[in-house]
Amino acid sequence: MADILTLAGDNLLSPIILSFALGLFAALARSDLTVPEAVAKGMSIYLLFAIGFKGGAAVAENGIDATLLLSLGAGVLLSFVLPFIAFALLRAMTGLSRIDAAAVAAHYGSISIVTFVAGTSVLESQGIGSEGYMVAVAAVMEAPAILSALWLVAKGRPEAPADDGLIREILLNGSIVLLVGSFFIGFATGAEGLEKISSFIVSPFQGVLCLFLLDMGLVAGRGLRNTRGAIGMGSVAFAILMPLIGSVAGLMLGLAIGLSPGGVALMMVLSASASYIAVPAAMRVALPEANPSVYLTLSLGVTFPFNLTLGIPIYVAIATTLAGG
Amino acid sequence: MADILTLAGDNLLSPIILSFALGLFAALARSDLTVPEAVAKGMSIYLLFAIGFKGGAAVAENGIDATLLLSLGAGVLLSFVLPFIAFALLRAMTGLSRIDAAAVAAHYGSISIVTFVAGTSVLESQGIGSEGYMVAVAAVMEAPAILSALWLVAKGRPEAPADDGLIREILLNGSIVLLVGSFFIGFATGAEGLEKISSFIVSPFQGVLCLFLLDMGLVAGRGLRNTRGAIGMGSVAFAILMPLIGSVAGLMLGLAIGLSPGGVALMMVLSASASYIAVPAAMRVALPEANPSVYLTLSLGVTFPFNLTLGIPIYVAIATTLAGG
Amino acid sequence: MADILTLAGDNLLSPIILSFALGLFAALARSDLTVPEAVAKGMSIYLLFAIGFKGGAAVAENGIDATLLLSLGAGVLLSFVLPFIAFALLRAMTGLSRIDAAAVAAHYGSISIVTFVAGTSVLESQGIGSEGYMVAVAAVMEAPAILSALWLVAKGRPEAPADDGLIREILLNGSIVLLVGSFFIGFATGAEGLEKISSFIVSPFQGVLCLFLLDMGLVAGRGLRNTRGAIGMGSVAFAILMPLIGSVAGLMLGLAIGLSPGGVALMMVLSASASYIAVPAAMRVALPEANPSVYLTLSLGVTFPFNLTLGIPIYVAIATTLAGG
Amino acid sequence: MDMHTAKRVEIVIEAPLESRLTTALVDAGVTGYTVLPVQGGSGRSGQWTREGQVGRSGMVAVVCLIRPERLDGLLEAAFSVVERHIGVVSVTDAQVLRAERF
Amino acid sequence: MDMHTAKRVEIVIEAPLESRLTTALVDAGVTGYTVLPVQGGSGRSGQWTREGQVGRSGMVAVVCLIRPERLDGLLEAAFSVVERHIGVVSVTDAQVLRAERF
Amino acid sequence: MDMHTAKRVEIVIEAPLESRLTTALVDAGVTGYTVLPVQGGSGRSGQWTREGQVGRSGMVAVVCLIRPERLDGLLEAAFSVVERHIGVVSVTDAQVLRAERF
Ligand SMILES: Nc1ncnc2c1ncn2[C@@H]1O[C@H](COP(=O)(O)O)[C@@H](O)[C@H]1O
Ligand SMILES: Nc1ncnc2c1ncn2[C@@H]1O[C@H](COP(=O)(O)O)[C@@H](O)[C@H]1O
Ligand SMILES: Nc1ncnc2c1ncn2[C@@H]1O[C@H](COP(=O)(O)O)[C@@H](O)[C@H]1O
Ligand code: NA
Ligand code: NA
Ligand code: NA
Repeated sequence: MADILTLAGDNLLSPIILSFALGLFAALARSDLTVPEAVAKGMSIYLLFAIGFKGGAAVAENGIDATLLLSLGAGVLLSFVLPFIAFALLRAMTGLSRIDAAAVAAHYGSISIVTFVAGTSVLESQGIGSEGYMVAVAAVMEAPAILSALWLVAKGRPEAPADDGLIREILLNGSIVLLVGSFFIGFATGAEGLEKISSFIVSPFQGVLCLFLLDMGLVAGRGLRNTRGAIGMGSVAFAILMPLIGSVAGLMLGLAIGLSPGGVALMMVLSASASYIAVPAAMRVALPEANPSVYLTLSLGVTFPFNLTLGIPIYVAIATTLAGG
Repeated sequence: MADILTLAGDNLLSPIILSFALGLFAALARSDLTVPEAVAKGMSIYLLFAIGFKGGAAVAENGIDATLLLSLGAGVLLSFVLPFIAFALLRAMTGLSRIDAAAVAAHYGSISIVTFVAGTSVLESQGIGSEGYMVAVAAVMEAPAILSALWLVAKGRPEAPADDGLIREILLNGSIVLLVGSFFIGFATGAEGLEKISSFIVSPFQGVLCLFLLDMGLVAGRGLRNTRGAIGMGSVAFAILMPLIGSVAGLMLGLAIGLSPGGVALMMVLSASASYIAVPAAMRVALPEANPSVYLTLSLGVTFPFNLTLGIPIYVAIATTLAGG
Repeated sequence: MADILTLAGDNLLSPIILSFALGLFAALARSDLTVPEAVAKGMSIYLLFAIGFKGGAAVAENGIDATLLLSLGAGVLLSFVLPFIAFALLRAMTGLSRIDAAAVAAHYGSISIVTFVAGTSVLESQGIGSEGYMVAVAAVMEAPAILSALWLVAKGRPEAPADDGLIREILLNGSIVLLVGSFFIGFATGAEGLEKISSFIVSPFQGVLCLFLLDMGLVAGRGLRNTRGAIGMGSVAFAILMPLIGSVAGLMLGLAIGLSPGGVALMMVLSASASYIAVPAAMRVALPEANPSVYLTLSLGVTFPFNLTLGIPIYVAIATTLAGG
Repeated sequence: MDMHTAKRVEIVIEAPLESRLTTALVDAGVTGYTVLPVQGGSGRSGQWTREGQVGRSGMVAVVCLIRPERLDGLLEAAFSVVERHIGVVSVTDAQVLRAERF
Repeated sequence: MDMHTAKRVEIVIEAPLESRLTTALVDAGVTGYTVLPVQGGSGRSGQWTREGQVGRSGMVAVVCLIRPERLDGLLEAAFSVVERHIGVVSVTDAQVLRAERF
Repeated sequence: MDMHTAKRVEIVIEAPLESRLTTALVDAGVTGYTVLPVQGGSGRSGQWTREGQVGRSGMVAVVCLIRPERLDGLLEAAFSVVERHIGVVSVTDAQVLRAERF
């Protein structure tokens, strides 16, 4: 417990968290500070490329672990199943419509890659190793949750939205392609490749992450300002409860598979995190009737900061305790 | 004297100055070389974040100096007072209207953060230390000058422009928020935080500054090309005289406060520099009748290059001589 | 031969090539992965500045070589002459109109700076040195080919397109100005200047190149998708034959001048490469009747990947063999 | 100058639907369109801005010049995509140069 | 398709005034607007471009579709902001789909 | 509000020709214009997008509000530049505030 508190305290004073807080403050105070869209997209490309590449290079270095396939399977399973839990909770705890609840559920089954990155940063800063392929697990967890959400909606209404381009679009989503692609590049070029570009993807990584989180704080703050009032207390409670439930699911599967303590922590982080990039765009196409300010506020405005500040230290502490640190 | 010349010579051959000159040349020669707006804004975010963070980390490292508050007070004072001097000079030396003169005066009371950065670079390259909190002084000097200018105009006409959003907008201006915010982040995370992201905000800093100055050269050159003729010799003389006067004011206050030689030099640089980002936008809102090509040409087209090439070496030489190097 | 194969194999597994392949795959699979225009332009500014600066600093370091002027002359000559060879080949091998053939020919006389950069990377990774001023040769080779193409067209029709702004526009093209300008900055500031900004322009260079090639793969893939069918087999054959012919021309002149093996290899790479940035824009102004999808597909969709994967290893192997490695 | 009567249709639609809209337009026989970026806006579903966004969010404006007789086909195609989504469709009378292009 | 008469108002205004304009529009009962980025331009106050700019400079274009009867209110609101500033206001007749949205 | 009749001319032209067009417009007595970025489009010469482009590619839209009597001069100037190039010119009737500015 004391451990968790120290960890959370340390975490709160990291440049990353403070940058997010600065962005949040600036947006709520209606400062005109903004990061251009192109710069934000450029940073996200950088982060995805770097994290994928490093994961792939780590796998190339350490060899393919016996648990790799199991982990991928666990990820897919979690992404498929978590939306059902989220949906049931939402229907019980909030007054959200079936469609809104399904859309929110999709976000919580899917993952937030920045939360994942923040998790790896905390692990690194504590010298806890983790499986390089967890980044591949992150990638396979992005999409299945969307299908679960569509299924939840289809169950409720006769005419299913038969948009055949959608599935392809989801699977070939830019962030998935970039993450998986750079994972393979890192895997193919290995330590030698990593060395060539490490002063680009390793050394400045934490700094870029700060600016990216500054931007995320700005976007989250603007969202909170524009939707103030639209979100009930039940929804906010859900957005804090659900990551905890997700993390427990991730914990159990991670332990069952036999991941390292760091790997278990990351599996918890992934399960606890909620998407705010890929899934929202898919929802606009697939479930246009769902209210974007509900799912964006919950995922980016509540769950993301919760995970960033308290969630991750909790997950890491639990994982290292239970998986034997 | 020989010192100043060597210093100015060295300075002129630095990659930073030459990059500015390249941009200026390209724009005047009507090359189609351009830096995208998003990239320019991205670089300015990077520079503000880096300079603020490093300042804050330096203060965390060296402890809060007794002169910190005095310096902030001196900065506010200079920013309030310099516009009055500038205004009187402008009315005497040029044919500018009351409103144009007030708008120009606001620019010269406020500061140019890039000039400040160039000043710190020169100090660093000569191994002269300075107070980390000078970046906070820079931040507090941005806004007061605008109020002085509004007061100068209001004095001249009965109906004051009562735009209540304006003051908030000026104080929560993006660059102020980012500079102050990252200063606090640097202060809170200290040397440890700095170490985490120093390969992002320290090592590549000079290089980013080069590209940013390339862009400033392009913008300044385009401005000069479009306003050729609109600016009289009196105005140009003002744009060279005023920074010298400002620097003397900064020198006296800096010496009075007891800043280190580097700190005195930076106080001179801040007083001598003229804004070309925050103040122009505020002037468009507050004094729309003022002609932007006048204040932009003087501040970005004349004073900025003057400070960059000759001004800074002069200020540094004087400061190190008088404050005991 | 075995050498070439190993080299080509190594090359194919470099992060740079794999990044290009990833972009190509993503675009052909119709993923929505995109790099914002501003970010792509920002990266190209970075690459041009870095390569120019490093070239200039190398020349400052090693002194001006006796062959410098000869190399520049050879570059200009190649750029003027290669379009005529290309034009004759195109008229013989393809059914392209006179104007389309001339437009394509301009691209093959001019150069691709990214191919040049990839060539220097391969040399570096094998520890083969080269003349720093080859980047200046690259710069002087950009424009002359455009004039040859205009001449080829003018010969075929009475009324020449008399656009007096065009020549100025071509010579003051942004990429030429930036490359030449940063070359001079690097030359003027020398090793000292390079040291100041090397953690910006040297260390992260390979990494930025990866992301830039990712983008080039995306653009090339989108181009291929949109023009599928418009390009005949004859044109594709030309786009592979022409770089080989160009490289032989570069080889002969490089050997005649007495360049180092690395220098000869780069002269081959330059001659073999085809422009896809500066020349297309000039063609839109000068030869609007020429079909852009023909020249872009051949240069960016066929010749660029060919050089990147097979061409460069071949040229390097030949150069090191014949110029005595 | 020889001008020809045309309709200028401007469709502001959510960015994730852009490709569906343009496909529908092309299927409806539209020979050309121009996509303008949109920086922000406001409507019944609230206020938004593109600043700092990473995903495919916000709206785009698709502008289409067509012969008047093709208007109905275009509007039906556009409506089939916009129907369930937020977005605005407006039509203005216009004159175009070089009608052979439409 | 069922179309409804509307006015398309296009206001090109200095970027630092964007939020003042949109606030004034909303106060005047406008239910929606779209902001388009502007890349450059020229007028009595000279030529400008957004390239390389760091501050909040240049202009933006605010496009507003409204019922004809609301035009006067909108124009007055717009004029109150544009009055002292550089900027251009133009109005075109238009037809819109889904008038229930305006 | 006092409105004045005007023409709104919109010229979509290849980006490398932008400066030639605006020079021609100014020579033809146009007192102002606004350049809007274009993100992509489609026409007889195929589909294109600005995404990831490095060179001066794609199109821009130049919007020009003028007094009706100046339309012919403007169109001739525009046509002289657009003639050999791809691009679209359209004209709409409009009303403007503050006609003294045109
Ligand atoms: N009356 C209008 N005029 C111009 N654009 C509008 C209007 N109403 C809505 N929009 C645009 O369409 C988007 C979605 O509108 P809505 O469906 O009302 O939320 C807004 O964010 C605006 O960009
Ligand atoms: N006649 C016009 N047509 C279109 N845009 C214009 C016109 N006049 C001015 N503008 C735009 O409004 C800005 C300011 O105009 P001005 O106040 O005349 O300097 C210009 O830079 C253009 O972007
Ligand atoms: N009918 C149209 N409506 C709107 N924009 C068009 C139209 N036709 C062409 N364009 C624009 O003009 C560009 C060139 O057209 P084209 O010359 O037909 O290839 C296209 O890429 C579009 O951006
Ligand atoms: Na999750
Ligand atoms: Na000052
Ligand atoms: Na060539």
